[in-house]
Amino acid sequence: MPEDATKYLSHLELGEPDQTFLDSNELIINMGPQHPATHGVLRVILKLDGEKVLGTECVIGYLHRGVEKIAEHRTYAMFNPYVDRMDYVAAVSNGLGYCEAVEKLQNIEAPPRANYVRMILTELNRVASHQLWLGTHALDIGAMTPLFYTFRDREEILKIFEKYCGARLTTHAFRIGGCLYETYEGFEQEVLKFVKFVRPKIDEYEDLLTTNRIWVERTRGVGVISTKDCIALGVTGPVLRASGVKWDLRKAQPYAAYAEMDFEVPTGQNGDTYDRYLVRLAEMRQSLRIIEQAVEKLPDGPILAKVPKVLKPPVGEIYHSIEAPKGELGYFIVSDGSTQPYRVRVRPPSFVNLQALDIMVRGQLVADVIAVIGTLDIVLGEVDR
Amino acid sequence: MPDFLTAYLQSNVTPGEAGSAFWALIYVLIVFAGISVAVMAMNWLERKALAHFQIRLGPMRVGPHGLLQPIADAIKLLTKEDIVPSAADKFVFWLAPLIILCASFTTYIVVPFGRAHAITDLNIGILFMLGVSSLSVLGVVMAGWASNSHYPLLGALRSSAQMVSYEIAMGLAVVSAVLMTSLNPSGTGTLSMIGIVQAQEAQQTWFVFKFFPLGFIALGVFAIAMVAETNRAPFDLPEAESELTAGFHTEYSGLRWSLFMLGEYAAMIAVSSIAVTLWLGGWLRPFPHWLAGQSWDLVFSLFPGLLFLGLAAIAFVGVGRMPKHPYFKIQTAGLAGFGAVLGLIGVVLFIPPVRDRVQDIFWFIAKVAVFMYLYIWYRATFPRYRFDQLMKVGWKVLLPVALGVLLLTAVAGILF
Amino acid sequence: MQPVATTFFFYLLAGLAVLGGVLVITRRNAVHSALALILTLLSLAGLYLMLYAPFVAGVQIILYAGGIMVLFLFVIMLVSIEKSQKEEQFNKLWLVGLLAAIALGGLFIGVYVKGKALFPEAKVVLEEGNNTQGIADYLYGHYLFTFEIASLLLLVAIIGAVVMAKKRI
Amino acid sequence: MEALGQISTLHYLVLAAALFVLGVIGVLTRRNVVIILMSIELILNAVNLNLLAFSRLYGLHGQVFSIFVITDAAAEAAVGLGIIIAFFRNKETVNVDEVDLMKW
Amino acid sequence: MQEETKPPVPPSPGGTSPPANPPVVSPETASSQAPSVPPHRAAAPPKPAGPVPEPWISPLVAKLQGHYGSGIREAVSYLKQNYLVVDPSLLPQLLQVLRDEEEFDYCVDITAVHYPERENPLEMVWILYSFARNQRVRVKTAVKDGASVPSVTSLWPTANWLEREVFDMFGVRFDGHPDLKRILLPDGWKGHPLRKDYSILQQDNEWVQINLGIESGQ
Repeated sequence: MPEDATKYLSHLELGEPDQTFLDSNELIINMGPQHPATHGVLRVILKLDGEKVLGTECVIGYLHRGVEKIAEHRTYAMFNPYVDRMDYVAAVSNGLGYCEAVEKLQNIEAPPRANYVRMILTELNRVASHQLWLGTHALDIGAMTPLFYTFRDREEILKIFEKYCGARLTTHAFRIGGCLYETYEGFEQEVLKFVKFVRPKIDEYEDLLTTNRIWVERTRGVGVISTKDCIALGVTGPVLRASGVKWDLRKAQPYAAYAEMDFEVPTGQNGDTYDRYLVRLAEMRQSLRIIEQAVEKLPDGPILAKVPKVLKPPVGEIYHSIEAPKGELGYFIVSDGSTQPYRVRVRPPSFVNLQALDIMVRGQLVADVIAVIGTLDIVLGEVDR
Repeated sequence: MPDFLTAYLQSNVTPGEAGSAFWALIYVLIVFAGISVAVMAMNWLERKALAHFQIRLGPMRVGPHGLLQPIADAIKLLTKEDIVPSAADKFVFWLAPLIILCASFTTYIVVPFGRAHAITDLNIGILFMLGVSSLSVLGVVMAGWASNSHYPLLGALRSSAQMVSYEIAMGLAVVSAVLMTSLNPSGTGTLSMIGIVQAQEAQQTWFVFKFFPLGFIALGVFAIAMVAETNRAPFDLPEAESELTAGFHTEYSGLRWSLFMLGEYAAMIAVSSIAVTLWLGGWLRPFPHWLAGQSWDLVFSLFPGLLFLGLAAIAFVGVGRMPKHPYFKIQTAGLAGFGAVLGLIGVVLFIPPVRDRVQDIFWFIAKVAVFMYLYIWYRATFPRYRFDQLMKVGWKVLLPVALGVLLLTAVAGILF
Repeated sequence: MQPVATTFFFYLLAGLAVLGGVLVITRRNAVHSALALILTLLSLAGLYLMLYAPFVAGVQIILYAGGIMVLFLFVIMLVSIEKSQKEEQFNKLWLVGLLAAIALGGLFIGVYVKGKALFPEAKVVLEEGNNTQGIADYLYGHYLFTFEIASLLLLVAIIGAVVMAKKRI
Repeated sequence: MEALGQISTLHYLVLAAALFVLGVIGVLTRRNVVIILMSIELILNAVNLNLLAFSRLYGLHGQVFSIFVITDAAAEAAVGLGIIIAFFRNKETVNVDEVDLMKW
Repeated sequence: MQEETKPPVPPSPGGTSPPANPPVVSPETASSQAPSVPPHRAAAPPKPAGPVPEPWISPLVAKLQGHYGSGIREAVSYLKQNYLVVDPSLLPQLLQVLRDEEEFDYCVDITAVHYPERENPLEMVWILYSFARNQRVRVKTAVKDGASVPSVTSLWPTANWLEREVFDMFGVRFDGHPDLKRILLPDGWKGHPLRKDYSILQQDNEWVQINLGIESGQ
């Protein structure tokens, strides 16, 4: 590996920029942080040969809020809402990972009903996250219409969230030890109704894009990343699965009640943008399957375990990770036995996946950079924390 | 004066041919005003249609169903601060939108809205149209260069490369249609726009159906190339907002920007007019030979009036469905007034002399409107091509296809 | 169609053409020069129309104004003009060049005026309506060989331009 | 306007001569290669104007020839601009006075 | 590191901290709490006996211990999660062995924890995962302040940004890193915010004043 390790190095030797565009071997173009296609405040420095990308360097940190530092000054419960602000389009997943990590550390077990409710909400959120991804990704590639379709359907999910916990985006739906709120009247029916509603809608997105020649041309063979590169770069989530690795933490190391669910892990073969698109669409369908099963099996019982008023986990450390919509979202929590975590480290999937941008766009064209940033499905709130 | 009018009404040639400078001037004014209004209407329609494609409502606030939105936009754009970047080349920056505007409006000199409804009939009409519309490339390049900024410059380079490459396929497709005009006993074709339509009349078929599928393929090539030529989706890379912000007019704002928009939409209508003239029989009504005869003529000549009455009916249905709250009183009255005006126009269009005079224009505009709708439809459906793919489509697909069609048309013309 | 106000339009277009020509050779900024050249070309196209040559006028607009000049503008944008603007614009022999050129112009005009008698009295009737067909007849009949040579020339030019503009020669 | 009289062939020829001379001045005195090329275009256009003016007297041959001239101008512009790009790439200038090497 | 005999487990609040203390601790006290070295007996007493760290016994550990001897300080399993505490001198080789021979081919995360009171205050943590075994392992080592750690970018390219973040937040230098510079904070920033001696309210005022033109960011 060391001999080809250099191919992963993304720092650019920035030469004197050529003003004339003529011998454009070293044309340096700055994209972002204020750019409509960088999904927030990502800044990418592109080194171009004409329109061909020779290398990129990401400049991140514009949204850095020091979440990990804040965690050291909040109690375990007080820190819970902060994690919602990292990946704000999949806030429920963030909360799930954090709550489960602290529960493990504290040696509490969430009651089964809580696990099922958690699962339902998390999968709903996965669908919402993928829908938002699809809309913005298609918009980046120039298809305007899917954005409105996906946002229409995502709205229904947000309505369920709002009804459940009062918030739409940064939900803070879960508490350490379970969920704070019992489900509202008609929750199950509403969720099932949503599943029935959204299934044909996913076909609708497919109608617009999957066989659309321009979409296929824009995405097939673009931003290819091999399985080997994926693993070397620690890329997880749909990106890894589209490269052919059938690895999903929900299957590999089941948490919540995923072990009792029957679902498949969709994979792709080529590791290109088109496969990632198909994988995410298939994941949305699988999520709907999980939701249906979970609603069906939703057990009765308490929804919140007996949790001490003051959480003081024993001295020790834990690494717990879940399959967030973007990939492996891990929490490494060190407890010193006090009420506040000694150290909370978040292993953000977007941050790690973003590293793969360079290798995915080398040799491709500028327009592909935008497609690849879109297909990586990054959320800058999580990249910068 | 009445003599003047009646003389005009009885003439059956364009004012340019008649050598009547006065009527030519009137026509110029009418056409330019009409195009400006059409651009505004197109703007409104595009926003509404696109919105409905995308399950939105579109403009709803200014006037009933946003009918006055283009006017509000125009006022906004006119009163906006006119920003010129300090490092820009002021003169060129000022000139570029004017060139694009002039290039797209000048083409209308030869567009035949009817046998007598064109400003003039140049015998190099189609050549003139292609030539003048290709001048807008200059405006694009100048705008990009004068802004003295990277994104506009890259956008301008892309855009001009695109326009120049698609012009070739477009020209070849046009030539194959022009070739069809020579299929008459005398063996000479014509480049005149009116002559082309008359050739279709004489050959009793629209060129789109001539030597099927050759004419159809040629129209297809032209229809694709014209979308690229006008920088519209899915070929709108110069304006790919996710890549180059707004392309060559990134630095423009206010009035100048609106001139670009005006020019773009006018060019869209102009190239659609070329397509309609060359392949879809221009001002000829549908089925001129299949459904021939006095009575069918009468039926088809009723269409314009019926259309306007239909629109008026829709407006009145809208009035009926308006909320009854006093807040909407003005809106309701406005919509009713609009409906009344539409109905009045419809009634006027039933008067026989007007009816006969106007139906050419009506059919022409109806056909152009189909292409306009296609533009909107493309925009709602397609993602954007990448630059190399766009060049590939232009050079490796459209150009060989156009050449092949041209060859086959020539062969077919000799054989049949 | 009889041209109207020929005199007025001739002087207008001729003035614009000469103005454009003067600007071409005096502007410091090459883009402005190119724009001035476009002005000249368009006014010449107008003059061609007045000379009953509508087809040539159309070709002038499409090829010259829409094609060649776009190529020029492209190249001017590619080569950095900031540097060349600061340099001295005229070479050291500008006075000699100017004198030589003016002498040449005087010669021309002298020849034209003297040789006016050689111009035929009667003008050929050029029918505007048949202009394109007439040109086509000559082009594909009388001048067919020349036409083929021209296409060969264009092919050579394409190859030459590609070879020249390639990165490594 | 009347004083200037009817426009005759001579008028066109004088105009063509003027444009020709302007072009020659440009070629002889400017240092920027691009502008020299443009001056050549100016000369070619003067020739075209001459051809068309005479074609009014002698028939369509002049017009046909002017088309050939335009073809030639296109070829010349393509090759010339190609040379300019190659030149600029190597010398970083468009100044014709600096083309003083037989080889680079 | 040589005379350190006690396992470098996470610190406990020490015997002084009564368990029923009010939970809200001001930031200052939290960061200045003395994490003394007593081992893990301090797990909250009133709780039912929670899981305790147990020795991690597995062929892997046996093999590594056989190979590196006392370089493997400890192999612990806590909450069903395994970690190795190793001597910093073993580092690149051990990780390479784990990757190449034991199939821990996915480097999940690299991070650090700062214990200012310890002799070797910066504890580095590598979290590895094996797709083949479906198993995670943490490799930990403690280094001195200002010491540098071998970079693993040549083993796992993903370490590039992760190490830059650790450098940014803790000031740990990585030998052999191709482009070690700040990643989340701006380049000219002074201080490493996730160290315990960096107050939560602290910021690089000078940088803020120069670059943002405001008096203070708070």
